[in-house]
Amino acid sequence: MTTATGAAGAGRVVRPYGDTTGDGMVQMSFTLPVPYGGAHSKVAEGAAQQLAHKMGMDPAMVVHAKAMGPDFTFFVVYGRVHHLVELDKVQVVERDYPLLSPKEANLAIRKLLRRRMVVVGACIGTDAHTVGIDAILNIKGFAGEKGLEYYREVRVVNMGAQVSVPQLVARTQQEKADAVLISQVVTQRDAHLLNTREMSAAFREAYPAADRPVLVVGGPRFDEGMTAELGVDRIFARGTTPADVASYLVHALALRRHRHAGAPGPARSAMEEVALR
Amino acid sequence: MTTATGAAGAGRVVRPYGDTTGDGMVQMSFTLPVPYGGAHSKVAEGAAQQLAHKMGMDPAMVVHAKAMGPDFTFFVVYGRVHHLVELDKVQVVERDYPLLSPKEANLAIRKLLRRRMVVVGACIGTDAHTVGIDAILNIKGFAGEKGLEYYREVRVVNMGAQVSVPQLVARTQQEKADAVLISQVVTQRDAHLLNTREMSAAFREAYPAADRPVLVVGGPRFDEGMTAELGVDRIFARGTTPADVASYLVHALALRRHRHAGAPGPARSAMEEVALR
Amino acid sequence: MSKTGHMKLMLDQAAVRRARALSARVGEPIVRLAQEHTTVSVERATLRLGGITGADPEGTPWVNRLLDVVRADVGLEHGVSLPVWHALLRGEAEDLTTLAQKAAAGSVRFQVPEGREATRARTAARKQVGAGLRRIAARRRERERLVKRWGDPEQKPWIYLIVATGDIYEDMPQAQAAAREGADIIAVIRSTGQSLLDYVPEGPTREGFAGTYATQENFRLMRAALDETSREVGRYIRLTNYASGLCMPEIATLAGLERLDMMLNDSMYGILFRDINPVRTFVDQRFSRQVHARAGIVINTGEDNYLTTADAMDAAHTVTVSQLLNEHFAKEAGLADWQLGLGHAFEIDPDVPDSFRLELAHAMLARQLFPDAPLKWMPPTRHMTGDVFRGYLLNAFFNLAGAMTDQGILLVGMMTEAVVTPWLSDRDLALQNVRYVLNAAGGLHEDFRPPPDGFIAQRANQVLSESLELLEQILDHERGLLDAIADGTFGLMRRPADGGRGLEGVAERSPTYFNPASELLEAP
Amino acid sequence: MSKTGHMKLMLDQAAVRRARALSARVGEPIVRLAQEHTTVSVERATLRLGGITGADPEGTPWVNRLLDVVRADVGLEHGVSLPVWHALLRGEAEDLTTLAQKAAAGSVRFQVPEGREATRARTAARKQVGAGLRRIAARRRERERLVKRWGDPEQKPWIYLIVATGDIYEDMPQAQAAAREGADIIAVIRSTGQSLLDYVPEGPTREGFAGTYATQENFRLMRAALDETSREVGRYIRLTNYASGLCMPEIATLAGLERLDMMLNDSMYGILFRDINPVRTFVDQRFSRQVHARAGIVINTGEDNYLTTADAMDAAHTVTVSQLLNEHFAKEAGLADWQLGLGHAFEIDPDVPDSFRLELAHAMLARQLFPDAPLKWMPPTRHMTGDVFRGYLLNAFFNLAGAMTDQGILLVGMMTEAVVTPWLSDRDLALQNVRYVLNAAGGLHEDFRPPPDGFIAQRANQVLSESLELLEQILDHERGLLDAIADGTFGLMRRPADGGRGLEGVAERSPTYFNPASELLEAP
Ligand code: B12
Ligand code: B12
Ligand SMILES: Cc1ncc(COP(=O)(O)O)c(C=O)c1O
Ligand SMILES: Cc1ncc(COP(=O)(O)O)c(C=O)c1O
Repeated sequence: MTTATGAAGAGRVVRPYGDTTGDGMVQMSFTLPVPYGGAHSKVAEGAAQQLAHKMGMDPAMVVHAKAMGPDFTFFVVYGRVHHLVELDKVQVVERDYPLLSPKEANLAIRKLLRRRMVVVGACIGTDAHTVGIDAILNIKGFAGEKGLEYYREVRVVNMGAQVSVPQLVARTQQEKADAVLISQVVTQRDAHLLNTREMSAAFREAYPAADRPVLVVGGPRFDEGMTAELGVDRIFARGTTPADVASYLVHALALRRHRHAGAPGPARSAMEEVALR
Repeated sequence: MTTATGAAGAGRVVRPYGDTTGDGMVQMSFTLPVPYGGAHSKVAEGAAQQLAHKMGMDPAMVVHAKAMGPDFTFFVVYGRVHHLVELDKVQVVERDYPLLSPKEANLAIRKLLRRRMVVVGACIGTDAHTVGIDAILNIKGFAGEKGLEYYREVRVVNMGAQVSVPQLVARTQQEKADAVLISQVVTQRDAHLLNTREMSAAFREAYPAADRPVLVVGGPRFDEGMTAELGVDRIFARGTTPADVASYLVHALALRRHRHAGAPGPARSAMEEVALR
Repeated sequence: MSKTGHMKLMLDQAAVRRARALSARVGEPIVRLAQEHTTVSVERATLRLGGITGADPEGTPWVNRLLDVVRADVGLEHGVSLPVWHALLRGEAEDLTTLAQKAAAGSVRFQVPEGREATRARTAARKQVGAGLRRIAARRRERERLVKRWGDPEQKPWIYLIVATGDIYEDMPQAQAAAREGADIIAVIRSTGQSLLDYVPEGPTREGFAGTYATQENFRLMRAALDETSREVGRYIRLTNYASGLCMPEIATLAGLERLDMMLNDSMYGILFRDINPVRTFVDQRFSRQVHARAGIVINTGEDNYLTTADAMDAAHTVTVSQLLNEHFAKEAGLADWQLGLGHAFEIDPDVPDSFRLELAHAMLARQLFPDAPLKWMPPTRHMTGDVFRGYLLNAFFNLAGAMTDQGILLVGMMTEAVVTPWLSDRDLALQNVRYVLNAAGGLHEDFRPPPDGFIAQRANQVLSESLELLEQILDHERGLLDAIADGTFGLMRRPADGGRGLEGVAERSPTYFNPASELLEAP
Repeated sequence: MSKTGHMKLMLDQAAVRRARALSARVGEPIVRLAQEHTTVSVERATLRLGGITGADPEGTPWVNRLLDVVRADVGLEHGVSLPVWHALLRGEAEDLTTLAQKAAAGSVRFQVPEGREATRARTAARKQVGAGLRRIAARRRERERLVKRWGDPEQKPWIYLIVATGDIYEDMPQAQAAAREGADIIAVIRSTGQSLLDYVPEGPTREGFAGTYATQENFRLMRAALDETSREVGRYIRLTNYASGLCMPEIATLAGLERLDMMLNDSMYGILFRDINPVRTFVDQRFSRQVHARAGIVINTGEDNYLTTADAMDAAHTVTVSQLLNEHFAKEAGLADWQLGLGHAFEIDPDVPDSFRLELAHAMLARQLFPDAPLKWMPPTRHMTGDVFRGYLLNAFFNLAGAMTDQGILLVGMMTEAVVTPWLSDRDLALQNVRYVLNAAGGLHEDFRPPPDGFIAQRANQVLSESLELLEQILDHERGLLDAIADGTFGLMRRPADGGRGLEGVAERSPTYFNPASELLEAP
C-alpha cells in the first residue's frame, strides 16, 4: 500500500462551490442539547452559530431551528468556510498494483503458488451482514464482475455470518489459507474497529509473522488508511469490486514470495512480471 | 442594544448530539470543483475528507459523492466534531427593553412626544420584497399581531418597493419622520449590506447627528449584531413581530429624549417609567 | 395528446363558456386602450426592428438617445417612424445608428412629414422594419429546423430550470451542466433592478444581483452555448428570459432576433409586482405579444406570483381569472394555444388538511380549462423554509402533482428556496428529484380517477364559480379591470391606473400616428 | 374498516382460494414437526411461566442453570416439567429459583417420575404454569383497559419508530420524544449478538451494539416510560420487541408478562438471516405464537428482509408465499387476523421504470389478499445511499404508498439508513415527512382507482400466479418446505434442515413428554 497524494491537482487549491468560484459555501445540520422557543431561541441560535464559527464558517446563517422536545434543537446552517482544500496534500490509498482480469489473475496464481490460492471469508463478531462479503466471494459477484469463486485458481471458503474469531483462526489453519477476508458493516460504537483489532491480534498470536495469511478487511465505513492501526494488510471500503480484491491478493502473495526468496529489486516489478507475462 | 451572553446555560458546555450525549455528530454537504469517477474518485473523496478535517471533524465519513458534470463533485459527509459549544460565550442580541402592547405603546408615545410618532418604511435599492416590511407596517400584521398602522399614535408612511436612497431621505425630511424602517431581503453578493450602508451614510450626511431619525433595518438574513458595521440603530431578522418593533421604537425615542434632556440615571428606567406608568 | 384525456371532465361546461364570455368583456376595453396609445418602448422596439444597435460611451443605447431627441422635437403621439424615416430620406444619415449619433450630438432636427413626404417615409419605414420582422421569422424557422434535427424532450412535463448567478460567464457553464443533467428549458433570471430601467443594457454583463441582465449579447451568448449543448445531448434545449418591466416590447424584439424560445410575459405582473403604470403595461404588453406571436415564442404568464403575497386557497380564483384574461389578451395579440404557458403554482400552506389533493384540484382545473395550453407549473416558494429536507419533500409532491395532472412545463423547485439563489448542487439534487418522480410515478395519472362528485371535482368547480363571480364584480366597476387592479384584487396589490412608474413614457396616439411594426403585426 | 373497500377487487378470487389451500398443504408437515419436538427454550419458557427468575453472579439465568442440570440427568425428550415439579414435590426446594440454585450447586438430582408421582407432578406443574399464563392474560386485560382510557392512534396507518442506541437509559427518553412527536409504536431493536445467545440476559443494559438487549427489566422500564408518555399524550403508545433468535419462546413469554404490544416474530427469519436450525426455529415458533395469541400481542413478520438480499421484483412472489405461510402458521397457533402484522417492503430499485406503481401493485396485492390483517409496511433500505436528500424523498413515496394502499403499520424510514442507526433528528425529520404525507395526501386513496385491467392489477395478478407456482414447486420437493429453504428459495439464503445453530437444543418428544404450558396453550 502506498499513501499517495492527489496527483491530479498538484499544487492546486480549491474551495467549496455554491454558485460562484471561490464562494466557499457549505450546508450543515446538527442537533444541540439546548431548548428552543420563547426566551431560549436566541441563545440556541447563537450556540449553533458559535459552533459554525469554530468550524471555520463565517458568515454562518442559521436558516432553520426547530425544537425537538423540551431539551433539544435541530439546526440547518449555511455559510462560507474559509479553509482551503490543498489538493496536493490529499491523502489517498491508491491502487499500487495492476488490475488483473480473472484470466491474468489465474495465470499469476499458478505461476506463483503452483496450486490454488485458498481464501477464507467471514463476517466476524456479531455482524450478520453478508451481502458485502458475498459480493466479493460469490460467483454472482458485484457491479457486473464475477466474484472470487469464479476464479479457477482460487478456492473460496465462505464461513458466512457471525463467525467468532477463534472459529475463524481454526478454520484458516485447517484450510491452510493464503488469505483471510473479513467483512464488518455495523459501525455503531466502533464495533467494526474493535472486531478487526481482535481478529488481527488473534492471527498474530496463532502464526509466526512470516507465515501469517494476508489479512484483508472490508466494509462501507472503513477508512482505507487505517491498516497499521488495525493490524491488517489492506482495507477495502464502499464500492469495492472482486477484481480489486483478486488483483490485490495476487500482488500481496507475489510480494511475500519475493521477500521469502530474498530477491532484490522493487517488489512491484517482480509481481508485475509474474502477473503479466 | 446589549450583546448579552446566554444566561440560560452559564458555564455549560455542550456538543452536537447524534444519538448519544457527547457524540458530537453532524451532517454536512458541499460541492468541490474537482472531477469524480474512475481514477479521480479517491482524490475527490480525500479532498472532501481534508476539508472536513480542517473543520474539526474526525472521523469524517464521506458517505456520498456524485459527479455533477465533468468538473464538480457533490459530497455528503457525516462525522464527529471536536469543538465545544460554550453556552456562556454565546453572543446574542437580547431585547433590552420591555415588550409593550399596542395600548401601552400608544400611551408611551403620547407622553413622550405629545404627538403621533412618524415612521417611514421602504424596501430600498432594487429589492422588491415587500411582504416582510408590510408584515411589520400593515394593519394586517404578522403572526397574529397587528402592524404599526394599527397603532393610533403611529403615523406610517409606507413607500413600498425599490425606493432609491435619495427618495427615501427626501421623504423622511418632508414627513419629519422619527424613525426609518427599511427592509432588505435579497442577499446575493451582499446586496443587503451594500444598500444598508449606502442608506445610513446618506442619513449621516443629511442630518446633524442629534436629529437623525432612528434607523432600523430588517430582513431574514441579517446578523443582528452588525449594527455598528452598518451604521444603523437596530437590526431585526427572521420572525420579527410588529410589537417587537413598536416597543423598540418607543424605547429608542425615550432614550433620545432622555439624552437630549440631559437627565441623569440609566436610560432604561426612564423609558420604562414612561412606558409603564 | 392529453394524458388526462381519460379523466372524466370535471368542470361544469356552461360555467366554462360563461367564463370565457365574461373575460372577453373584461378584456375588450383594455385592448382598446392599448390600441389608442403608444409608449417610448414600443417606439424604440420599432426602431430596433429597423436595425438600430449599440450604445453611447456611457452605455445609453443609441435607440434611447434617438427617441429622446425625436420626442423633444415632435412629441411621442405621432410615433417616431414618420420623423425618423423622414430624416433618413432627407439624407441626415445613412442608417439609424448614425442618425441617432448625430441626433444625440444635436445636429439633426426632426419634424413630422406630411403628404407625399409622409407617404415616402411610411414606405421606407415599412420596408426597413419589415426586414426586421423577416429576420425574426427566419429565426423562428431556424428553431423549427433545429427542433426537428435535435428533437423535443422525451417526457412530459418539460423540465425548466433557472440560472441566477448575475454573471453571464458563470451562467453559461451552469446552464450547460443543467441541460446535460436533464433540463429541457433554461431560464436566465434577471438582476433585481432591470425591470425599472427604461433602457436595455448593452453587451455581455457580469454584474447582476440575484439574476443576470437581459441584453442582446447575453441572449446571443447563452443561445449559442445551449445550441452547443443541444447538439451534444441530442435534444433542443429551450432558452427563456423575461419580456417584462419598462422595456418589454424591446426585449420581446431582441428575444425574437436572438431565437429565444420562451419569455415570461404577463399582462399584469409589472403593474402588480413592479409598480409599473397599468396603461404603460397594457400598451407594452400588446406589442410584445404580437412580436412573440411572430417569433413563435411561448409566453409564460405569472399567476404564481399572486400566491406569494395572497393565500393560495383564498385567492385560487384570482389565478383562474388572471389566466382567462391572459388567454384573452394573448389570443387577441395573435398567439396560438400552444404558445400559452399559463402560470400557476403549488403554494397551498402544507399544513392545510388535504393540501395535496387541493393542489391537484387547482392543477386539474387549469388543465381542463385550457386543454391545449402548455401550462407552466411553479413550485412552492412561500412555504419553503430553511428546513431543506422538508423543502426537498415539498418539491417532490409538487413534481408528482405536475406529473399527475399533465402539466406542460415544470419549473423545478430548489430545496434552498428560502435561503439562497440556486447553487449548482441544488439544481442537480432537484433534477434527481424530478427524474425519480417522473420515472417512478409518471404513469400514475392512469390510476388517478377522482370521482366526478368527489373532493377534487368539488373544489375545482368551486374555484370556477368563484372566478365567475369575480369576473362579474370586475365588470361592475366603473372602469372595469383598471379599477379592480386599483382595488387589490390580484396579489393583494393596489395599483391605481394613474400611479406607478413609466406613465411619462405613454402617449395617446394622434390621428397621424404611424408605426410600421404595429401595422405589420396587426395584419393576420 | 378498509379504506380501500371501494377499490375494485383486483385479484383473481379462484387463485386466492387456491393459494390458501396450497399453503395449508405446505404448512401441515411443519406443524407436525413442531408438535413432535421440544427445545431447550420451549422448556425454559415453561419454567419462566412457572415463576423462575434471576441469574447467577456470572449473569447466566437460573432457568438455564436448572435446565442444563435436568437435561444432564434425564435428557430433554420428556420435557423438564415432570422432573422439576417432581423435585419440588419431593421438597428439594420451595420454589423454582431456589431449586435452580441448588441444582447448580450439584445438590439435587432429577428423575422422571412415573405413576401417581407423575400425576401429582403434572397437577402441580399445571397449576403453577397456569398461574403464569393467567398473569399474561391479566396484562392483556390491562392493555385493553389502558387503550380504552388513552385511546388508539387517530390516523391509519399507525406510525412505528425504532430506537437503537444500545443503552436502555438513552433509549427511554428518545422513545418518549418520538412518541410526543407522533410515534404510535416504539420498537427497541436488539443488539447484534443477541439472537445467537441461548439465554436471555438479565437486568437493565447499556452495552448493546446497534440495538439494546431484550431483557425482562428493559421491557419493564420501557413499558413504564411509555405508559407515562401515553398518559401525557392521551394515546396508548405500543411497545415492540423481537421474539426471535434462539430464545424466541422465552422472549415471547417475557413480552406477555411485561405487557409488550407487538413482537417481531417470523416463521423463517431466524433460519434465513441468523442461520438458526430450521427444526429448532419451527418448534420455537409455534410455542412463541401460542403465547402471543394468549397475550393479545400483534406479531410482525419479516418478509421485508428477503428483499434486502434478493431483488424486489424477481422475488416479489416469495414475499407473498411467505406471508401465506406465516398466516397459516399463525392461525394454527391461535392468532387472530388482527394480530397478523404481515411484513412487506418498498424495496424495488428506484431506477426501475414505474417503480412506484409497481410498489403500489405489490402493496395492494398484500392488502387484498389479507384484508383483515394490519399489514406492516417497511421502508426502503437496500437502495438507500449516503445521499440523505434522495433518501428523504424515497421515504416520502414509501409513506405515500402506505397511505394509498391502507397499510396498518408504517415503519418510518430514516434518511440516514445507509449511514448510521437513527439519530434523534432523523426520527424527528422522518416524522415530519410522514405527517406531511398523511395530512396532505392521506385521502388520495379516494381518487386512486387503478383500472381492473391496467398496469397495477396486471402486476398484482402476475405476482399472485407466480406465488401459486412456487407453492406447487415447494410441494414437489421431497421434504417440502424444508427442502425449499435448503434450496435458497427465500432471500437467496440456502439453509439445510440439519445445518445451522441451535440444533443441539432440539429433542424429539418421548411418549411421556409432558409440558403444562403447551397443554394449556393448545386448549382453545
Ligand atoms: C441488507 C441489510 C441487512 C440485512 C442483512 C442480510 C444479509 N444477509 O447481509 C438484514 C435485514 C438481515 C439486516 C439486519 C440488521 N441490520 Co442491516 N442493513 C442492511 C442494509 C439495508 C444494506 C447492507 C448491504 O447489503 N449493502 C450492500 C453491500 C454490497 O454493500 P457493503 O456491505 O458495503 O459491501 C461492499 C463494500 O463495503 C465492500 N465490502 C464489504 N465487506 C467486505 C469484505 C471484504 C473482505 C472486502 C474486500 C470488501 C468488502 O465490498 C462490497 C461491494 O462493494 C444496510 C443499509 C444500507 N442501505 O446500507 C443496513 C445496515 C447495515 N444494518 C444495520 C443494522 C443496525 C442492522 C441490525 C443490527 C438491526 C438490528 N439491531 O436488528 C440487524 C442485525 C444484523 C446483524 N446482526 O448484523 C445498520 C448498521 C448501522 C451502523 N453503521 O452501525 C445499517 C447501516 C442500517 C441502519 N442505518 O440502521 N440488515
Ligand atoms: C414572496 C417572494 C417574492 C415575491 C415578492 C412579492 C412581494 N411583494 O414581496 C416575488 C414573486 C415578486 C419575488 C420576486 C423575486 N424574488 Co423573491 N421570494 C419570495 C419568497 C418566496 C418569500 C419572501 C417572503 O415574502 N417572506 C415572508 C416574509 C414575512 O418574511 P421576511 O421577508 O423574512 O420578513 C420578516 C423578517 O425578515 C422581518 N423583516 C423583513 N423586513 C423587515 C424590515 C424591518 C424594518 C423590520 C423591523 C423587520 C423586517 O420581519 C418579517 C416578519 O417576521 C422568498 C423565498 C422564501 N421562501 O423565503 C423569495 C426570495 C426572497 N426571492 C428571491 C429572489 C432572487 C427574487 C427575484 C430577485 C428573482 C428574479 N431575479 O426575478 C425576484 C425579483 C424581486 C426583486 N426585485 O427584489 C430570493 C433571494 C435570494 C437571496 N438570498 O439573495 C429568495 C430567497 C428565493 C430564492 N431562493 O431564490 N419574490
Ligand atoms: C411574469 C413575470 N415577469 C417577470 C418576472 C421577473 O421580474 P423582473 O421583470 O423584475 O425581472 C417574473 C418573476 O418571476 C414573472 O413571474
Ligand atoms: C422478523 C424479524 N425478526 C428478528 C429481527 C431482528 O434480528 P435479531 O433477532 O437478530 O435481533 C428482524 C430484523 O429486523 C426481523 O425482521
